[in-house]
Formats: sequence, C-alpha cells, structure tokens
Amino acid sequence: ACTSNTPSTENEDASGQQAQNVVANDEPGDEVVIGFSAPAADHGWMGSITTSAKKAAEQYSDVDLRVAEGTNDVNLQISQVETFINDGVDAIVLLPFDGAAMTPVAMKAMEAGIPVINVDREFDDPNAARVTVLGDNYGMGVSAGTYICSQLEGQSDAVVAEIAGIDSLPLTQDRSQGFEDALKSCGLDVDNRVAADFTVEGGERAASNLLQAAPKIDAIWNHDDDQGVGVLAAIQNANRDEFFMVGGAGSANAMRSIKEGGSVLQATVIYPSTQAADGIKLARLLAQEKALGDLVEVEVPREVQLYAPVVTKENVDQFLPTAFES
Amino acid sequence: MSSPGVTESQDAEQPARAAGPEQPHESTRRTGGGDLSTRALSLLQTGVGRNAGLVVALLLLCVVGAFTAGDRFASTDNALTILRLAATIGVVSIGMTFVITGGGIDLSVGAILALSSVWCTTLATQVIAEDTHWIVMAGVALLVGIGCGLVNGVLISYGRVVPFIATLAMLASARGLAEIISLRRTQIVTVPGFRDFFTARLLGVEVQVWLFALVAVIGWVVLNRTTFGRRTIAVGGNPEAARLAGINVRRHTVLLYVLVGVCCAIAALMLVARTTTGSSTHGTLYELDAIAAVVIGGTLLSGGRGTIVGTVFGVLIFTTLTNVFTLNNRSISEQSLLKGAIIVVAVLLQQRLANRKSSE
Amino acid sequence: MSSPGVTESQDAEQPARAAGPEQPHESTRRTGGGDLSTRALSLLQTGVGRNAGLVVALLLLCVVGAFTAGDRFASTDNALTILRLAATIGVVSIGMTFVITGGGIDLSVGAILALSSVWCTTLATQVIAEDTHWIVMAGVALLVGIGCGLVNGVLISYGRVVPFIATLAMLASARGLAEIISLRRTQIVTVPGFRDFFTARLLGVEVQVWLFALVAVIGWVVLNRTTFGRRTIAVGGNPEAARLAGINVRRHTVLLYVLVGVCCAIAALMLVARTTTGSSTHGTLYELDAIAAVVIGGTLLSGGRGTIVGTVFGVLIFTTLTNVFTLNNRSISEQSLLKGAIIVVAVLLQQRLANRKSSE
Amino acid sequence: MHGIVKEFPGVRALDGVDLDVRPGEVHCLLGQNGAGKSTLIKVLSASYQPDEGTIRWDGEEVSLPTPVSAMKLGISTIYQELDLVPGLTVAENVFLGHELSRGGISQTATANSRTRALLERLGHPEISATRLVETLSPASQQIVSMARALSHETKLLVLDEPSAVLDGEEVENLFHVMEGLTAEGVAIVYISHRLEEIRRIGDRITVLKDGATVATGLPVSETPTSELIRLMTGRSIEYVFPDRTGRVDTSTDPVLKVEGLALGGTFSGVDLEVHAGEIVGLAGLVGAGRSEIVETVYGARRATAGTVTVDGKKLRRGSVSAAVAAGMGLCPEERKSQGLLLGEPISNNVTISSMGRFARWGFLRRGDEKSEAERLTEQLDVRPRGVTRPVGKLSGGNQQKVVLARWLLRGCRVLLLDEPTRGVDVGARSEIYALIRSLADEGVAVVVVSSEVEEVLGLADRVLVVREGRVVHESAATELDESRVLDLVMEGKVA
Ligand SMILES: Nc1ncnc2c1ncn2[C@@H]1O[C@H](COP(=O)(O)OP(=O)(O)OP(=O)(O)O)[C@@H](O)[C@H]1O
Ligand SMILES: Nc1ncnc2c1ncn2[C@@H]1O[C@H](COP(=O)(O)OP(=O)(O)OP(=O)(O)O)[C@@H](O)[C@H]1O
Ligand SMILES: [Mg+2]
Ligand SMILES: [Mg+2]
Repeated sequence: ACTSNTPSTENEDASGQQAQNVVANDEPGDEVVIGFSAPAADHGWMGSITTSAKKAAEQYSDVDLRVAEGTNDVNLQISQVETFINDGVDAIVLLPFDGAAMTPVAMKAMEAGIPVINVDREFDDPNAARVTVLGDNYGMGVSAGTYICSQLEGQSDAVVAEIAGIDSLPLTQDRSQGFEDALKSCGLDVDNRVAADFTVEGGERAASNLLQAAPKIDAIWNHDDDQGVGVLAAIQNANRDEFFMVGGAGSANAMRSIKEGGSVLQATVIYPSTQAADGIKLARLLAQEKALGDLVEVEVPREVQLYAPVVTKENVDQFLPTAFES
Repeated sequence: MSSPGVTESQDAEQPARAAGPEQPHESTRRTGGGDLSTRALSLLQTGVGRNAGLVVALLLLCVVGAFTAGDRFASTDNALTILRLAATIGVVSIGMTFVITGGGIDLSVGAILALSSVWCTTLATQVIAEDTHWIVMAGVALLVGIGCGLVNGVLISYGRVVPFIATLAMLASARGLAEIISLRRTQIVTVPGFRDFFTARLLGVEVQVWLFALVAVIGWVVLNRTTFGRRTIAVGGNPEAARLAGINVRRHTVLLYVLVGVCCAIAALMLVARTTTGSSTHGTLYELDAIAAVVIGGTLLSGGRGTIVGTVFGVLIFTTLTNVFTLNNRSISEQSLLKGAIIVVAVLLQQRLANRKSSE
Repeated sequence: MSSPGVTESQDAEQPARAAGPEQPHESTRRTGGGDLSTRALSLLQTGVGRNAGLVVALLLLCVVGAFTAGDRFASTDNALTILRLAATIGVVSIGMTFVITGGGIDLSVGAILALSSVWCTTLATQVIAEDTHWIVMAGVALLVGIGCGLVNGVLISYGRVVPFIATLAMLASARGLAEIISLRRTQIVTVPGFRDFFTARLLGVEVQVWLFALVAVIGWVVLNRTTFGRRTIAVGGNPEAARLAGINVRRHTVLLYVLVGVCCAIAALMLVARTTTGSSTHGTLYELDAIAAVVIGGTLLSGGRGTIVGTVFGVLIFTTLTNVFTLNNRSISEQSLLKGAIIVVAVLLQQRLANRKSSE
Repeated sequence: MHGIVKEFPGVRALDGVDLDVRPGEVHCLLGQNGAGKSTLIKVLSASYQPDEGTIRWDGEEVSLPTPVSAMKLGISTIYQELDLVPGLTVAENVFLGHELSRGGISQTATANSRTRALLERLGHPEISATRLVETLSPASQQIVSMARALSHETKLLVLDEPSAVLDGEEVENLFHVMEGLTAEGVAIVYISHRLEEIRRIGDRITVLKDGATVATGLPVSETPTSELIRLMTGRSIEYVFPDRTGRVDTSTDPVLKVEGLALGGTFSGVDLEVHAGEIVGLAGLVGAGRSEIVETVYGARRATAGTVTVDGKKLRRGSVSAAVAAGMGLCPEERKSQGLLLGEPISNNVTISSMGRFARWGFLRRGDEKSEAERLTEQLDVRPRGVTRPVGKLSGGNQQKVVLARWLLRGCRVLLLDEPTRGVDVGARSEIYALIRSLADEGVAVVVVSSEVEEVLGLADRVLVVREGRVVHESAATELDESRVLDLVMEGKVA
C-alpha cells in the first residue's frame, strides 16, 4: 500500500539527490534576499511549489527567503510584491495567480532594479520579468493527448473524457486546448468534460458525476494527480475499470501507483512542481551576478521552459525521486 | 388566517430581511394541530405543504434531468451517486440547521471538517487504529469536532463574540492547524475496515447514505420532539424570554456549537472514507453551501424557526442540480449562471406555494 | 455605570448573537451629546471612545510590525502599500456597511466587482473608449454595478427573497456571466489614460487611495448626517416601525443595494487600473473579507447600527495584519492560525474597552 | 424586600424601595411611568440583580442569582413586555423551561391537554394549544403568559400591567382567576395604571415615586383616589376629560372620508367621516378588528375594497407613504414593535417622520432637530429628561409619549390613535387627553381606538361601535352611556 505518511525517508532521498549535483555556482556568495509569492496552497501541487522553493533556499547559506502568504486575490498579491519592493529585496520569484494582472507590479519591480523571476504563469509583457521559468501547460495537454492517441490507435469511436482543474484559470484553458489539438490529430475528441477544483474532494465529486454521465469510457485524462486521488476513489466506488486513465502534474502517489500497476492509472504527465525551486536558484545567480554553470552564456537566459514528459510504468523509476508528495 | 389578503397586505411594503419574519411559515404549526387520530396524516400533509415549493422544484429538476439525460439520470446508480454526494454536505447542513435555528451561524464547518479529517488520518492515529480498531479514528475525529465546537461556543456564549466573527476566526485557525498537521499533504487511509465500513452496502445502499438518513431523522426528532429542540427554538426566537423562563441560554448555545462540531466530524469520516484521504483542503466552501441549503429549506437566518425536512430538500436540490448539469455536459460558467436563476425561482416558488397553502 | 456588576449580571446568561443587541454600543450616542461649543471635541472623543478597542488593536499591530520589521514596516512607502491594498476592499466595505446597517447583507460584492471589471474591459468597450475617452469604461462599470444592485434590491424588496439567498444567487450568476463574457481569459487594458488616472499621485499619494478616502468621508457624512443615513438606520433597526413612520422601506432597500453595487463598480475600476486587467477571478471571497471588516468595526449584523469609522479600522487592521505577516516571513499555515487568534483578541479588546468607556 | 437599590447607566431606577407582601392578598403597586415598578419586580424575579438591599422569603433572607432560583421559591412573573417565543406553539410556550418530557422526548399530548386545562381555567378555551404564538393577538398572548405563570407551583404571582391589552370583559375574567388564587393563599403583586381596577381587586397598595417608596401597605378601602394620585404625582390632579369646547362644524367637507372599506375576511363595509376638529372614537371588544380598520385607513394594510379620502384627495391603496404625505399619522397599538426604533435616541424617534423639515438637500441640521425634540418631550413631560437616551430604555408610558411627540411635530391633518393611553399613568393620561383635545381644536381630525369604554365616551365627540368586523352603531358620544356601549359591544356574544 502506498501512503504519504512515510514521507520522511523518501523525501530525504529526494533532497539528498538534489544536494548531490553540487556545482561551482553553489559556493556561497554575497547574502541574497529573495522575495517569494505564490497563489494559495489550496492543492498539493501548489503546496509543493512553496515547499520545494523553501527547500531550495535552505540549501544555500547565503539565501534569505521571504515567503508571502499564498493568495488567490491579485490585489493582495500585488501588495505583497510592493512590500518586497519597499523592502529592497535583491530578487523576486513570482508565481502569479494571474500573469496578466501581476504585470504592472512586476514591471514596477524591474524598474526599481529588482530582477523578477516569473514562474509558471506568464506575464503579458516580456519586459516585466528578467527570467521566465515556464511549465508547459499546452505541452502537457499535447503529451496527454498524444499518449491517449497512441493507446487507442485505430479506435476512432473511442470515448475520451477529461477532468479539468479550476476552469476559470488560464492554465486550465491551455491544457485543455493542447489536449484537444493532440486528440484531433488522431481523429478523436473529448466526449465528456467536467471541471473540479484541484482538491481530492472536488475530484471525487466531479468524477462521480462524470462516471454517471458516460456509461462507457475508453480513456480519461485528469489534469491533476492531487485531485486524482479523489478521482480514483470515485472510480473504485463506481466499480469501473473498462478504461485507462492518464494523470497530470506527476505526484509521487500517482507514480507509485503506476509502478505497482493494477490500477486504471497508466501514466501521468509531469508538470514540474520544482519550477519555483529553479526560480530561486536562478534568482540567487542573478543577484550574485553569476551565470548558469552548464551554459557558455555569461548571463542567465531569459526563458527556461520545462518539459512535460509522460511517465509510464517503463520510465517511472527515473522520475519518482523528484516527484512531489501531495 | 382566514383570508389570503391579510398576510399579503400586511407586509405590503416590507422587503424580506435577515431579521424579519418570513411568510411561508407563519401557519405551519397551526395546521399541524388537530386530533390525535389524524395526527400522522396531518403530519405528512404539513411536511409536504410547508415544503411544497421545494418538492416542486426538486421534481422539476428531476423531470428536466430525465428528459435531457434519459436513463443516465433516471437510474438507481445515478440516484445513489446523488445521495452519496449529498450525504457529506447533508450531515453538515443538519448541524447548521440547529445553530441557525438557535440564532447563531457557523462559518467554520468546512475548516472543522478538514481538521477532523486530517487529525484522524495522521500516521500516529492510523498506527494505533491498525493495532486496535478503526473506531479509534472515528473517536479522534469526534474529539476534534467537539473541541472546535466547544471553543466556538464558549467564545460566543461567554466571550460574547458575535458568532459570525468567532467562527470566521475558527475557520482561519482550524484550516491553518490542519495544514500544519498534515504538512499540506494528502494523507491516505491504510487502516483496513475503515473504508469498508462506510462504503459497505446495506440493502443496496451505502452505509454513508444510511448515516445521512439516520442523522436527518435524529435531527428531526431532536428539533421537533424534544426539550432540546424546543429550547433551541426559544433561544433563537427570543433569547430574553428563554432566559426568563429559566433556560440556561449560554450553556445551550455552547451545546449547539458542539452539536455542529459533531456533525462536521461525522461528515469528515464519511469524506475520508469516500476519498480514502484526509486533507486540509477537504470541505472548502462548505460553510456557504450548508448555509444556502439550510436557508433555501426555509430555516430563518435570524433564528427561532428551523426545518430539517426543508434542509434535506435544500441539499438534494443543490446536488441534483450539479448532477443534471454534468450529465448534460454544460460548462461550469453556464452552470453557475443558471444556478443563480434556479435558486431564485425555487425560493419564489416555495414562497408562493407556501402562501397558498397557509391561506387555505 | 457606577458598578460594573450591573451590565454583567443583566446579560449574565445572554450569549452574543447575530440578532441580539450588542453591549459596546449601547451608550455611544449618549456621550455624543453636549454643548454646541464643545461639539467638535466630543465628536472626536466619541469616535475614539467607541472605537477604542480597534485603535488599540491597530496600534498594537503597528508596534509589533515596527519591532519585528523595523524601518521596513515603519516607512511611508510601506504605509502607502497598506493603503493601496486597503483601498479596493475598503470601498466595497463602505458599501457593505450601508447594506448591513439597513438590515440586509450582500454576498455578491466580489462577483459584481468581477463582472464590472470584465464588462468594462471587453474589446468592444475598449475600442469605444479608445475612440472617445476612458470615462466610457467607468460608465460601463457603473452601469453594471447599478444593474446588479437593482436586481438584488428588487428581488429582496419586491420579491421578498431573503437577502442571503438573493445575493448568493447573484454571486453565482454574476461570476458565471463574467466567465462567459471573458471566455475565462484575462482581459488586458490598452486604453491610455485609464491606468494613468488611477495610479497618478496627488501630494505623493495615489488617486485610488484618495478615492477610498473620499468614499469613506462621503459614506460617513451620508450615514451620520443625512436623511438617507437616518432612514437606513431606521429600516435596519425596525422595518415595521420605519414603514409606519412613513418611510418607503421597499424603495430604500433597493437604493441600498444599488449603492453597494456602485461601490463595487468603483472598486472594480480601481482593481482594473491596479492590475491593468479585467478578469472573472477578480474579487474572489471579497464578500467574506468585507463582511468581516464591517462586523469587526462594530456594525451590527442584525442591522440598525453602523459605523463607517469602525469599518475603515476593520479594513486597516486586516490589511496591516497581512503586511506584517509578509514582512515577517511566517509560514502560510501559521499565518492563518494566528489570524484567527488575532481576530478574536481584537474583538474582545474592542468589547472590553468600549464597555469601560461607556461606563465612565 | 427592603432597601432595594438598582442603578442603570445614568439612572438610579430604584433608590431604596421597600415592599412586603402577605399570603393571599392582592398587593397593588402604583406609580407614575418610570417610577421603577417594572424594575422592582424584575429584581424580585431575579431578572436583575439589585445593587443593594435584601429580599426575605418566609422570613428568611434569600439571594436570587438566576430566574430559576426565583421560580423554585414559587415566584411566577408576567412581564410588562410580552415574553413569549413567537415560533413555538401555545403549549410549548407555557411549558418553556420546565418542559414535560420523558428521557428528553417531549410529551406533547400531555402538555397540550394540560395547557387546554389552564386556558379553560382562564376562561379562554378558544385558544388552541397547538397554535403558533405569533399568530395570536396581543390579548391572547397575554392570556398565554398567564397560563404559563399558572403552570408553575406558584406562591407569589407578579403581574405587570396585564390589563393593558385587555378589554373590560377580559379584565373581569382575569379578576375571577385572581380571586380564585388568593383564596388558595397565593399572594399577588398587581401593577396597573387603572385606579378603578385597583379599587375593584386590591387589598393593599404600595406607591413608588422616582424610584423610592412613598407609601406602603395602604389599605385600599381606606385610601381615597385623590390621595393616591397625590402620592404618585406629588400634586393633585382632577382625573377628568377635557371639555368639548366648540361645536364641530359638520357642514364643511370632512377631512377624512372612508367609504366601503374592507379587508379580506377581517372587516368590511366601514364608512367613516371625520371633520376638522372632531374626535371620533372606535369602541369594541379586543379582536373586533378596530386596529385593522385604522391600519387599513393608514395604508399599512392593503384594503380589498373601498376608498380613503383626505381633504378630497383619494389615497393610493396600501401605501403608508401616500397617507403620510397627505397628512395622516398613526400611533400604532404596539409601540415597541411597530412604533419605535428602540436602539435609537429619543430625538431621532421624534423626528423620523418630519426629517424633511430639518434637512437641506438631504443634510440634517441636527441642532434644530435636537432642540425641537427637546421642546416636544418637555411639553409632553417625558422622563427622564434628555433626548439622546435610547428610547428602549424608557419606561412603557414614556415611550408612548415619544410616539405622540412624533406626530405632534409633524403637524397632521388626520391623527389615528390606537390605544393611546395604554400603559400611561394617570397624570400623563389627563395630559394626553388635553393634548388630543387641543389638537382637535386646532383643526385636526382625530380617530381614537380604545378598549376603555369610559375613555371613548369621555374623549370622543362621536362614537362608532365595532363588532366582529362591522360598524354596528354610530352616534354622538353624549347620547351614549357606558352600559349602552357594553350592550352594543357584546350583543352578538350574549345572544
Ligand atoms: N435597561 C435599562 N437601562 C437603563 N435604564 C432603564 C432600564 N430599564 C429601565 N430603566 C429606567 O429606569 C426607570 C424605571 O423604569 P421602569 O420600567 O421600572 O418604570 P415603570 O414604573 O415600570 O414605568 P411604566 O409604568 O411606564 O411601565 C426609568 O427611568 C427607565 O428609563
Ligand atoms: N397576526 C395575526 N394573525 C392572525 N390573526 C390575527 C393577527 N392579529 C390579529 N388577528 C385577528 O384579527 C382580529 C382583530 O384583531 P385585533 O386584536 O387587532 O382587534 P382590535 O379590535 O384592534 O383589538 P384590540 O386593539 O383591542 O387589541 C382578531 O380576530 C384577531 O384574532
Ligand atoms: Mg413598567
Ligand atoms: Mg387592536
């Protein structure tokens, strides 16, 4: 049985591994104050974003990380960034609730000479960030769609369902768009779509209703492994197993389940929850005016886009160590 | 009341308000009287009469569901799905009915639920439970619910903090504590027996649904047939009169918040069983959902009058609504746009029909 | 009060409740009397006296902030940051104060704000605005606010739907509509002048902060010095008596909801300028924040007594709290755990101090 | 009770009061409005804790920390303000706090039958034990309060102005019950402003003035009324109605004209004309529908038929605003729930209907407002002085004066008064009568509803008798006497 109640050992492993690839850049430098703000940690992935950012900061004796209260109110998030600016931090790592809405204040920070590292949700003006660390939401949808296409090869009448996250977020729109586009390329489409809210409970509720709506399903893509726990519970409650499911985000739970086999969950698409940790690392380099060790460039690049690979039973061992516990 | 004109014209210029009297219920009890022999019948009639609007709204929803989704809606499985989803929020709403009838309000139900679910699924609890019996987890959840309710009740009764603020504070604190305890992780249940118990079927229906039914029936009996219920209505309707009649208003208020805490704990156990997890995100926005179900059901937000049957209908209307929408593959935005309209129509319907009834 | 025992024993068994009278305010007006010559002074005293607890709570917060964060807290820039944050929710809270004083409640403020922000930033609106003047956008926002308020008000006044339910329905519908209009995308403002106006500085302070101050002052004058304010208090305190005294209670209720709609529209404009976007996610949970600020400020949730000064303090306490937390780098969970405790302490402080004052 | 002192913020409501009550007697408590009668009995029932003083029960000093402890001793109280729970049935209200239950489950049937028995004993078998209390008229609610008091093992029964909402026949009924109780040895403390009632039922009298005992244990039979009035008020008042001065000019058009007014099944076919300077009285039993008639005239209830005309202008149905704009004013029957904003200062309650006068572009001139309010409250002798006091803290009679002051300030063409002297003391009563008469003399058309036949006859120029929703008789007041009115009022009932 898998349980997150035994995280200590695995986690130590994970951070231990991170600590192993020490490079020259990790030598202590000038003291750096980094401000960090992210949306409310109301689901596992977002919680892990903050946790891994903190963990990354703890690795460095020269980083002083200031974490603001997670919030889904752009007004409040703006004021947090303003506080950081007043504070004169050396860099700001910002995962905006809404990229466009946070653009003006990011711009203000840049104008004040504070580099902003934009994580996950993009600003609508490239000049508002020094570096952008992007997960690939569209790409995630494409990966999931492509995988489902490959599994359902030749069944043009297959029923595909989608359980999205919070529907009013731009990232959900992007994922769904990517999914739809990928399915289209193999002649499939989304037959049933529901949205949950990234929580276990929401996943269970949405999936319960979805399973009633579609008496026969061939494949499900669930945007988020955290709500996936609930989705799996609902599937179990309904005694259904005629389909396979692809997850999203890549939680350790999901990966362990994939590794074990025997569940409808066959694969998951990674959406790295270490983005913010990367953001912290980049912020430190920027503030200390260092470059990325493995590149020839003397400056940190403008944009880093992370890859959204599909994890299946075959390659799960490779990803499990860096997966987030939700 | 002999003429329909009287009630109507009486409040001719009176808008609905939180603290004002509400029309539909003015005469509910009166019709409930009568001879001992015909009591059961009149009881049934009262139940339907008073809730005529809700019954009609629910029926309408079902008709729409059956028309648009056919057998997918009108199947036993689907009915059970609706009931399963209704069970958790339903139990919380029953508790909320008591608090609101008693003149209070509880915004912390969702947070208490989350804290209960987290605390009863910690590693420590589960280890003990595995060595002994899953009932330990239930005990922990209940203790957490009782504890939170006690804090709410004491703050409100003895600290004289208004319920809205006291429970808002509890909402923030309990969720914060749940996050600290769980480290914001989803805690998976491994104790055998726990999940089996709640999802086992009895006569083809899951235990959690039976549990909801049981809580509703007990709630009805307690509110309508016991001293505790009478006093709840008195405390909510006229606390000064209740005090002068010798009721310990403070203690009773504490008990009400403990009661809702217990309901949250029961709901937490049901949710843990259904999702196989405890999590600090469980029960988000339950406070609004529960209050909405209670108020739509016809309980006065200002206290002094409550109806368990109405609350059950309120919960069923909301869950059926979501179900019908999903079966029809509507987008969330359309759902919420329509939801607003449907709520208003349900309430207006309920008012008109109840007025009609009471004037007969 | 010569003996403290009196008030205590009087409500010895009376817990705080939504609909009950609240002690701290019972005698506030009385101290306000006195000679014409000393009016200004006594006014000031009343203001401080009545809000003594809030003032102390805010000061304590500031002391904590200054101690833990030093100059980073106690700087003009930081003060302005707090005020900017307070401005949006503050304007909404002023409107909410009126509705609550008038015996109602509005759960739809956040949704109205979102709908306003979306509608005034649609492509069509922006194209017209670019051709003419950004004031067009402001006009659209105001129309949306007024329209939503009108629907709320009419449903409550003439449809006799309880405010909680009517505005809950509006919450769902307005947000759904906002999502449909914006296609759930964030709409970026390109009209020149619009943002410049709201973020321009006057005497070193942004226009939006001035706007908040202006709304607060107007709100205070209207509530305390005009017939409209007097009527609001009457309608909230005893609608039946107000009606029999010749006040058109229904029309007044509609006006109150329109007023809060207008406040939401103003807040929407401020938020659009601040974020350069209109979005259906703007203003999430503002309803709870605004109600909390209003109630902490000392306005009775049951209506009939309201204080604008208290509301402003309530808003400032909440925003300062967030600011101090941010500066101090506490974990998010600890923050919400503490937040609950601080809310309770602030209310208890307010009560004790107000009681003391009134007994002098 | 000895040396009882009770202070409220700014008011010393009781300042060393003594009271002793013997078994089997009816002890009457007299005093002007605000003298402290209600406060005293609330101390007795442990609703308030006294600041000083001692209470002895059967010769032993007792302390009463909670209302329950008083009840345990056998003290039952009927408070001046109705203290029932609107959402509970009659039976549930009667047994509130000492519910009949087995293992927590209510024994509804037993409670109902015992309630029926109590109501029968009180002479009101027509009140159903299963009805919701809020649907009852105030008079019936008062009966329910009585039933509740009797449901306890009572040794001392305290009644605070129970007769205020009752009419003559009801009061007589009440007295029968009281006589039955005293015969069983129960002591009764009885508060009323109607001196003739005290003559009828009382044994001994204690008089309070400004929170202090001025006389105690006066035997009723040996104390003349004028003496009582002097003790209460400190002066001697002729308890008489003002003269009907001028002849009313009935040749001109009436100010208020009501034709064929009807309201659902409550009343129908009411015609009424009131001329300038005329006082018209509506007499009838409680529940005859008089309150409904004036409320419908006022537009507070929407008439189902008929018209109301003021100064030749027809009023819109069901609109209070239209009535007020046309110059009508109403002093409602229940001042607490219908008349006043209890938490608001006296001044705001006085000026609420004439705010326009103090406002320029919506802004109030509060100085003028306050001084006008002060002028009027002084004119009406509202006590204690000071218009910034919340009106809810005034005694019942003074609250009534505040409502009157409201319409005095507005200067009405038509004034509708529903039980204007309910709960008002003798001194204030004659002042109010004089005031009403002087208003009429200034050309106001006045309609007075009263359950006291004497009052209707003494005050009104013309009297309408209402029975079961119909006007059964109309004539000049001088053509009627009390027994004739009583006959008219009861006719249907007796037959
Ligand atoms: N809760 C209170 N707070 C402050 N003052 C009060 C309160 N209750 C009563 N008073 C004051 O105490 C005094 C006595 O009031 P009380 O109600 O006992 O008079 P009363 O003799 O019963 O008059 P009435 O005949 O009009 O009922 C009045 O001046 C009143 O204003
Ligand atoms: N809230 C109510 N609901 C139902 N019936 C009522 C209500 N109030 C009064 N009634 C009924 O309406 C009729 C008239 O009542 P009401 O007592 O107001 O008459 P009234 O002649 O004004 O008597 P009084 O003014 O002396 O109390 C009675 O039959 C009464 O029972
Ligand atoms: Mg009294
Ligand atoms: Mg009457």
